[in-house]
Amino acid sequence: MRRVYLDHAATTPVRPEVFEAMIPYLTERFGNPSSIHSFGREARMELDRARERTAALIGAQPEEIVFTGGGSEADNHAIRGAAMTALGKRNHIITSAIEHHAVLDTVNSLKALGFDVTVLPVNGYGLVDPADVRASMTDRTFMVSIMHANNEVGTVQPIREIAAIAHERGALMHTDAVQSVGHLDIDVNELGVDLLSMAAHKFYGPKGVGALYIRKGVRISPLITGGGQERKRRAGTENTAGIVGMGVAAELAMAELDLERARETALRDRLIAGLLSTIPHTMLNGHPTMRLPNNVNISYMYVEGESLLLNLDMAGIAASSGSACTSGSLEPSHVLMAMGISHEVAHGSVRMSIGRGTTEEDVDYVLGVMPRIVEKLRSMSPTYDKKGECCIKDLCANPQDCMRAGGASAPNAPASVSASMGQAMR
Amino acid sequence: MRRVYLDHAATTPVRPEVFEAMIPYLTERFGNPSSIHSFGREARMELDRARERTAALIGAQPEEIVFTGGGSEADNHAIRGAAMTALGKRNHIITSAIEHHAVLDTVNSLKALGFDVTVLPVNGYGLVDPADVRASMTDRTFMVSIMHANNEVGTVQPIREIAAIAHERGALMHTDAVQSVGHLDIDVNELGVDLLSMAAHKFYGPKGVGALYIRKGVRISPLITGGGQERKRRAGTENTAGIVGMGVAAELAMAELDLERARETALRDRLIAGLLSTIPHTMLNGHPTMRLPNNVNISYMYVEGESLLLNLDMAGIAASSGSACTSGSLEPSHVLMAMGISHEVAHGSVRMSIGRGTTEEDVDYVLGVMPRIVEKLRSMSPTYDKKGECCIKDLCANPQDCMRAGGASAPNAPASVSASMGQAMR
Amino acid sequence: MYSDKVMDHFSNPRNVGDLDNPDGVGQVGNPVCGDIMRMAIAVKDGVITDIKFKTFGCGAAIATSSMVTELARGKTLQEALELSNKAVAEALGGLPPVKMHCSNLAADALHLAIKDYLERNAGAADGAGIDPASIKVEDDDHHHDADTAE
Amino acid sequence: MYSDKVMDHFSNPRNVGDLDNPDGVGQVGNPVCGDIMRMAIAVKDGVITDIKFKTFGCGAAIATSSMVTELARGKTLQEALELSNKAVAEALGGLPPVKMHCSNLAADALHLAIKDYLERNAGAADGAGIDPASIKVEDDDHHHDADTAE
Ligand SMILES: Cc1ncc(COP(=O)(O)O)c(C=O)c1O
Ligand SMILES: Cc1ncc(COP(=O)(O)O)c(C=O)c1O
Repeated sequence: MRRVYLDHAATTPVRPEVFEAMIPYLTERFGNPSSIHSFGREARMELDRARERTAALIGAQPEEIVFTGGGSEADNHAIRGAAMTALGKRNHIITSAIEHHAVLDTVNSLKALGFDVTVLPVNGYGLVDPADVRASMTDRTFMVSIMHANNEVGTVQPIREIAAIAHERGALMHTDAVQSVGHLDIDVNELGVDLLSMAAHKFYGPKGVGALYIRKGVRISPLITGGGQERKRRAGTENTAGIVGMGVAAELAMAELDLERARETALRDRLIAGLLSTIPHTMLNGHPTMRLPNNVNISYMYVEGESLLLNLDMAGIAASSGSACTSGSLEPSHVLMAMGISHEVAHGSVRMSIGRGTTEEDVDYVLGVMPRIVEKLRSMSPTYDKKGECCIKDLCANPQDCMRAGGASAPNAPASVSASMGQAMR
Repeated sequence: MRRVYLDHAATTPVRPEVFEAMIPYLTERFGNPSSIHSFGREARMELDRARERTAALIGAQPEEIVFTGGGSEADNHAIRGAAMTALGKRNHIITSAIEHHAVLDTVNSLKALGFDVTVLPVNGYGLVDPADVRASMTDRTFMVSIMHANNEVGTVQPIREIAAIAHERGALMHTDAVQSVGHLDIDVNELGVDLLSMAAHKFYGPKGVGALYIRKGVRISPLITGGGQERKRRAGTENTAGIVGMGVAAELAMAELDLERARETALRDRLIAGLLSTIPHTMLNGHPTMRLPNNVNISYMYVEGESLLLNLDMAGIAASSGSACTSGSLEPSHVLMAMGISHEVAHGSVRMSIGRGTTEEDVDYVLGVMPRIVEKLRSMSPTYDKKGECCIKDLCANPQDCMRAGGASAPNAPASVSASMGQAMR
Repeated sequence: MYSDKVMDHFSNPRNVGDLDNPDGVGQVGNPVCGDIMRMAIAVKDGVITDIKFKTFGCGAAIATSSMVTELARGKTLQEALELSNKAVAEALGGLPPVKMHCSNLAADALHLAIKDYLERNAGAADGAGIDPASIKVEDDDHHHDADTAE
Repeated sequence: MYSDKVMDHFSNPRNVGDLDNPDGVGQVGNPVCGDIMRMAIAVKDGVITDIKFKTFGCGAAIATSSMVTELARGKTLQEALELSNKAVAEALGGLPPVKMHCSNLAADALHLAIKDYLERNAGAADGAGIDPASIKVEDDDHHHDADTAE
């Protein structure tokens, strides 16, 4: 059976070049890079190169890179580290409602230590309004943490503008760029961020390794204390193989970025257009253009996401969904909720994320399979009426407008978080 | 040139079986184990097996194992997690002066949050006195954290006794078993610990992966918050390859433990006896019998550790030292200091740690090389006098006793932390 | 994640659809929580002679719906009322813990269909003396925390 | 970690030992901080004609000691006094940052040996008018924090 992996936002395969580069560090070059003997020195050398390569990918200096055990650790380090350093000085932090849980939960956990938290709303596209950031800033704000690109709907935020606002009042700017590093052109100086999180496994490196960029001169407490590794910013014997892999992945991503971004954007738009035009009662989630080159997130009314995923899986297609059913919680995706999308529509959302290995044939295969799957599930759905009538219209503010087959649906004007379903889909 | 790796306490080579088991998870089985599609499910399966294997090694249940990014993270998680949970209820923690920095620094960092810290002394062997633990316990003590086996001198602590004392007053017992897991028979129920840290790379698994054992029913805050991985106890996409490797390493360690421990103990004692008998002015650091089967830590008077290491390295032998020079700080090993060993003697300490690949020939090679190296450096040393007279005797409390060639030197009676050099070496 | 039996019923669900003139219809769930199940039954001589379902929901919701139709067909109303959600899950070889709550309500939908039938046919001999008021299902607004999953 | 030149001087140190009747001896460091360097010099006509060292310390300490003996031999006292610790490190192709402080004191030991010589031979023509009191070395009890290392 054809297998089409369209879940690159969840994780990417390790590139063969990356795996090759890791092998020596999982076999004969096993030394601890902190050791002064030859086994240690040969491990240290390539670690330094990996730091240079990772830094180069985001326009940073090597000594500004701290390797971590993944994207979540980088987020936790940035937020908790800054909070601990601010303790007794500043006590307010601003973030957004659509952050990854590694940011959102970590920010919220600061409340127990007496910090004040502002969670900004987003509009129907999932965009944070810089004016909201400015309005929330106080002289007690130690950090603004807004993600670069959203992992579910792909919306890319105006980080540069937001960073400038944060700096006006002396706050640090952190951005979770786990989804965008290696996929979008990122320069930390151009963005003006002080802290930036990344994870190797989102750009064809290994899982379990990430990095936090910490701008020269910025002091934050470590999250993991102990040995003096990473210039005392992250204790623990270095994951040499993982770090070496991340370095190679960074170098390759940088070399291929422009071409691959263009290629994926074309596939993305083909997939979006194809799905929206062949399947009625669908809408695109997220911003139509300010979006990751590989993200396709569509809601299929009247069906539930997990059922879609399972059917896709049976057809060899791997995707992911914003349905609560997938996670076992009753609340569907907090991102879609924050964008003002109703529960029932959010339940029917499926994210397909394109990658290096995705071909036009893959996209066409999906376009061939998906309409039948949706139709099959709709035919089983008590909320769907063969005549195409909306059976959940009693739940809609504006049922006539809400379903538009054959075209991207998006808000004309950004809606507030509290927007009703109708508004969000207009 | 012969290469003899005697730094297994720093890190161990990945076993070929472990590397083999990891390969699929660095190549075709790249799925995110949280994904419900087939790519995710095939990654999940082996993760569950790794959890069972890791649990079995320490007599735990699989659901009591939380995988981490290494030993330091496990230590930080145990200590900071328990502290956050105790916040507002209990505010005192007890540890020892010879802990790894991942414990010691983490415990000390709690002071900034208002916690009280007791750092217990050790005797000349590096042993914590359980009576000291009891005397320090209060009803506000939330945790006792004492390491199982010391990484520098190999001394094994009476954890079972200490855990019982901690529990008398309702405190949690944590032990850093990073050095002993896979090398000593460990059963968490026999030891009576609530939390136990381990790191795969110390028993022939990969670097960058470890685990924290959390006894069923014990609730501690996560260190890394975010996604719901590891039953919400450690957020972040799982390092599948690393975890799978750790599981295989655990299984192999368990199968071979008894035989290998006996084999290494014999090599250890051969190396200790050989070094002490052929090189004058030497002393064994740590307990002569309550010690890790692979640890040899000896002080060579009148010479400095880094010089010894570099010369050993030139002879193909990898070891490590407790000298400050190695780390770039002026204070030599806090462990040796806590044992009452003087700066000048601590500077001349070298740790050789045996492993699976170490042979009798390796030991004999070291025994052939080491006397010449020590003699060469002593001949260059202004503190050494050819006639064998102690040239730093003005620094010793009891110069006549302190240097005894040809036999293990150890304290007759445990000395207190403030013991002078003379006492510590008796 | 799902057993083979669940996947079988999910991918080839039995008895999907509506009945033209159902004797009873029951529905549980709501679109907010992501699962809606509707059962339609035909009853003759106190026995369920035909049954169809329509379900909006995850794999477990569809599989339990399909399974309950298989289990209920040919049963007397009394026997059908004794079918529990738990029994349906067991007949499927078990469900993942997170699916035991909101996605495992197919038996409830069946019971509501029987209740509907009994209410419509008050005093019918077919009722076999069952008091429709005695047929209760759990509140379908299950806003408790689901078990943790990995 | 160390340059080839450092490793060369460490593994084949030049001029190790004592002089039988040194004209001057200088020592810096102490065993507590892990580095002691002792320089012995022979002086004739204001020129260092022989020089030997003994050092307890790390690789950098031994290599800088060896290098300073090579640099000083044949130099006038005035020239030798102008040799700085930094110049010695540079002659070795640089030292790791953490080694720049306590392990890089060989020039200081040399200067103290010259001072010793001048004090012993007060008014000697060889002194070339150098006031021994003007020869100062940093306090050798360097208890500042070393630079961070990985
Ligand atoms: C006793 C002890 N605890 C903790 C650690 C930290 O483990 P890791 O370096 O894997 O984080 C080590 C080893 O480095 C150790 O020996
Ligand atoms: C935006 C974003 N932030 C953080 C993370 C966490 O990264 P990791 O799972 O590697 O810890 C992810 C992915 O899981 C992500 O997409």
